[in-house]
Amino acid sequence: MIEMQNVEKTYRNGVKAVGGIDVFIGKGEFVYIVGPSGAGKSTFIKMMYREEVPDKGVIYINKTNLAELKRRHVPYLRRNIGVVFQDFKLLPRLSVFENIAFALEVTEEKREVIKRQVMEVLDLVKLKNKARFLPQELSGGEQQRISIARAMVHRPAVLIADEPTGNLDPDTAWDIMSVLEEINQRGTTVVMATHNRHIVNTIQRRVIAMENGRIVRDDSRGYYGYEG
Amino acid sequence: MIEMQNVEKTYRNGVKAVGGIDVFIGKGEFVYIVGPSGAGKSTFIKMMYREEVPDKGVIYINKTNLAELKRRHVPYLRRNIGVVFQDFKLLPRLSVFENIAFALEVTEEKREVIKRQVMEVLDLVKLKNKARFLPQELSGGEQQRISIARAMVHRPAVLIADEPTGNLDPDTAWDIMSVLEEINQRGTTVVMATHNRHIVNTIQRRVIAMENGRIVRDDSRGYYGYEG
Amino acid sequence: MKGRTFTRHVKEGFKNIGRNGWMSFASISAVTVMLLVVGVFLLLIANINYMMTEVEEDVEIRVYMDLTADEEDQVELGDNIASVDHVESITYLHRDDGLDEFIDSVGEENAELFESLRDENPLNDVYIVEAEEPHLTETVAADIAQFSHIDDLDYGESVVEQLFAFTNVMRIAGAVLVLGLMFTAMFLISNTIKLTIINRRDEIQIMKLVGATNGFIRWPFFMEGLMLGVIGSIIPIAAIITGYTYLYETVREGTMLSFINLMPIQSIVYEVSIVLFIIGAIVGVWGSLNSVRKFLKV
Amino acid sequence: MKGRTFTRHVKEGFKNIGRNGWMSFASISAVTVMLLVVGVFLLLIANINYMMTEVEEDVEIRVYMDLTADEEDQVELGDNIASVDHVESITYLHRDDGLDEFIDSVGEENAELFESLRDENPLNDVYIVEAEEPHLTETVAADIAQFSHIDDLDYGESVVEQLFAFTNVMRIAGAVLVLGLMFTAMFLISNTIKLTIINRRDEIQIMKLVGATNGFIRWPFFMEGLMLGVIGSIIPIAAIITGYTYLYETVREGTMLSFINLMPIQSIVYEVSIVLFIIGAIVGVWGSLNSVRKFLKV
Ligand SMILES: Nc1ncnc2c1ncn2[C@@H]1O[C@H](COP(=O)(O)OP(=O)(O)OP(=O)(O)O)[C@@H](O)[C@H]1O
Ligand SMILES: Nc1ncnc2c1ncn2[C@@H]1O[C@H](COP(=O)(O)OP(=O)(O)OP(=O)(O)O)[C@@H](O)[C@H]1O
Ligand SMILES: [Mg+2]
Ligand SMILES: [Mg+2]
Repeated sequence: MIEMQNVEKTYRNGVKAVGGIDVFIGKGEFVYIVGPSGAGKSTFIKMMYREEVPDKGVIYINKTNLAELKRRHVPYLRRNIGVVFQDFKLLPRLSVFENIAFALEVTEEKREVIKRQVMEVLDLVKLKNKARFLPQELSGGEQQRISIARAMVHRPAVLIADEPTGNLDPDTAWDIMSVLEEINQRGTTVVMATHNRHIVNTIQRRVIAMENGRIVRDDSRGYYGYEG
Repeated sequence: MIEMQNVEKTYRNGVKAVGGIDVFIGKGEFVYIVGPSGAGKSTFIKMMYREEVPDKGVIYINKTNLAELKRRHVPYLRRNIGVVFQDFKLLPRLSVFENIAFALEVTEEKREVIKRQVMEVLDLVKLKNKARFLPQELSGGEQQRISIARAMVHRPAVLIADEPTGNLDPDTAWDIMSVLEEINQRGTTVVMATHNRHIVNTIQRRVIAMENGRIVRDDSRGYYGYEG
Repeated sequence: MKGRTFTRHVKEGFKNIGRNGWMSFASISAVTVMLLVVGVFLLLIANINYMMTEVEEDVEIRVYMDLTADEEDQVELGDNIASVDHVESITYLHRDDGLDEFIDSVGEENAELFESLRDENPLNDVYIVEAEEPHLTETVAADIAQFSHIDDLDYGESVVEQLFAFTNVMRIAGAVLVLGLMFTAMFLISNTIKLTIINRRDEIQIMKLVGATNGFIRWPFFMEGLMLGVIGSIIPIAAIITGYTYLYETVREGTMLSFINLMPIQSIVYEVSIVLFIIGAIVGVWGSLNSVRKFLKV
Repeated sequence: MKGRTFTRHVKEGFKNIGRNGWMSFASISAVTVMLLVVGVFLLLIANINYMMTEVEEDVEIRVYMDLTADEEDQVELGDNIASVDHVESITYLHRDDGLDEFIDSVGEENAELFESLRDENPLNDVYIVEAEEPHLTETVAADIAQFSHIDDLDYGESVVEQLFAFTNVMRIAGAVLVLGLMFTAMFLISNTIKLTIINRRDEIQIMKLVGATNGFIRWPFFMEGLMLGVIGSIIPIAAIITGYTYLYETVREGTMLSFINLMPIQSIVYEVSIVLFIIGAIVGVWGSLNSVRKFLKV
């Protein structure tokens, strides 16, 4: 499903965010990425949907070599991947409904289908009653839930989430986790960067621990912690 | 220090974010604000430094009635309050150093003083080596630490932090907490909205629990949780 | 592209104009103001050109016949002249009519003075020849000069040359001015539209991250640009039509300004309107696509 | 405000211009382009005005004396005319010189014809009178008409009137045009600057949240606007100075364009430059403050 071989990424200012990563994530897996702030988790994730391009190494998503992917095919790659961004990235001018519908419109889906699927995910994140609000009229946690809803609405084969529970209270966080678990059970691969020790230790899944741009641990039924 | 009497806030779209709050926070206190997403924590906090103005009730900061505060005196109120914003609010065009120095420049402080104090807080949040970077060249956690550094740099009488550990790994979060504790010990009042159950339960301080815009619990040595 | 997608793009374009409020207003007003300026100048230049042409058309060749030439000779000469290439018209002017014309032209003051000349008219009979095109006057005159029975031939060499020099300068200056103004307008407008779009780079970035193709991103902006440009051209077009119509009527009825001879309305106003409409549309589309492209890389 | 704070504002203003890259370029180029247009038009209008004045100055009164008036009468009349208010100059033109002038004016073709008139010159002796100001011509003429020994008096009534009507129309049209262009320029420029600042509303918002006073926020923008305007006026000023100097020299040396009489360089170019500089500065400052104000509320 997702394979990286000796991947390196140095930003233009000289910071080596990721330095030599080899990893394989199979179809239907549920993977936590943990590690201290600045370890390279977000960079690792961004390379999967090609927001960042590695300097070195190869990445395969669904057997597609991203290095060989033509630029005009990138959108189709991204439609197969749902991404929850660390900073939400909601469009300020669009309502909550439109923000989510947007991810479906790009695939030229039918109006009724869009409407049905959007309301479905809004229900899932418990924000059906705020469908007509603008993002800036929402609390931080609510914005995060919208971001999660958008990532899931087109039922992607892979769901990548960067810190999806960072702004959520424990109860809402658990709700979101149960949603992620459920869509994982339906066959979606889930990759999730997180700092939430409690969640990682309770819902025990594969844990990839990063430090200084390298993978320092990879446990198939791990716990939070990266110092050993 | 901070006093609210029967404060209410309804946003223009009709959402009643805060509905009738009475609270007194004394000088030198350390207060957690907890509650589910959308409970009104950020709104409560925003009214303290007058980003939002209540529809009803009175707020006193340092014996100043905010309702009677002339518009041109608002900047001076804000200089007495350090704020860590939930969405960081860093200036994208300025370097990390400049972003922090900024909060001192507005007070027309001397160049050398500014430089010394900025380097001091950068050291505190362990980002001295990234002083020349731009915010977008930092990881989410690093941006959060810059935001904290800026809030502390002018040594305010009150430090208000909205979810300051949301994007931080547990270790960094503990580092930040020890910084907050220290400046609290030096006499600064600290008000902090958080979802981090672990921190609240470990560093036991006063906990104000909100739900649906109201204070549902106020324990002087509380624990996380708001359903009781 | 599916039909509903196209409809979506059109709708989105319109919605964006509404959503961007002040930004849209800035773009539209930039288009409006500049098209107004361009329109006024197009009209001005076109009218100057028109008047110049009228003046040029007055250029004529005067063929003074020998005093000795009899009627037969004169007719023969007339036929000869008529056979020359590019001759538009020939008019015969008898010496007596010539004298009338001359006495008229010297003004009342001196008229009496020359009345005495009537008895012994010293003038020649004249053929007045016009060339098809003003600039052919010189060659036609050269051809005619070869015929016999001609005493003298006059086509105001220096006047014609000066006139041509002057009208050419005016035309080139006018064209340069209008072109310059048009580019200025396009530049400023597309600048404004660019700024409004730079304001939305996050939007484009996010669109790309959720898997929108470049075409899908571009279309609503394309529509929006088109609309901004077209809306911006409405006021200038209306102003040009009503303003010029009013001016034209005023000038035609006014006695004092009778020496001004404006182009008739139909021939110019609609052409200028179409030009403005097209400039508006092009500038809008070009300005928005141009700036969208900037953010489509990555 | 403390000295170092002022220094900071100036520095910040400059830094922002650099940081905003494309935005600054857009503002500066808007200023440049529009000031160029305004400058060219100011020069054009000033020159038209100038030439008009020269033409007006040529207006003269011709006093035709009685054929019967002897030398004494003529001298007396001359003295009388000289005593009239607002008379600038008197020139005596003998009938023979008058005939020479006339024969010259009818052109070579017809010249021979009138040579015969020399023997019995039918013309009058003439005083050519100029009024101090062209528009006083009419009253001066009326005063002179009362003296005796005058056969006739001519000051081209209709020509003078038409000329005044025309120059007045030109002047008003020119002023309206330049004013219109200037406002257009100001509007577009401040639009552009506004857009660049709207782009930075977050910045202003954050400044306020960390406790910056409105004045503190405004100053760097003020400086930035001033710089944008001033930088934007450099190219137009340089272009106006070199361009007009070149044009002036060309026209003066050129033989063909000798009928064009441009205003001398010193008197106009520097005035226009100063006007452009001031417009640039005002527009820059105004445009930026105007938009900053929008975000200072709350
Ligand atoms: N600018 C705004 N305009 C309109 N409604 C708003 C605005 N900001 C917040 N709200 C609404 O007010 C309510 C309280 O929001 P607030 O941001 O105070 O919640 P919070 O407790 O901080 O939540 P979180 O933990 O998710 O940050 C929410 O329902 C939200 O949708
Ligand atoms: N766009 C960028 N340009 C330059 N450097 C960057 C950029 N983004 C990240 N970095 C740097 O790369 C390193 C890794 O960043 P990354 O965002 O991957 O960390 P992270 O593990 O996601 O941290 P966090 O938990 O704080 O989000 C950091 O040192 C950061 O400063
Ligand atoms: Mg990250
Ligand atoms: Mg909040």
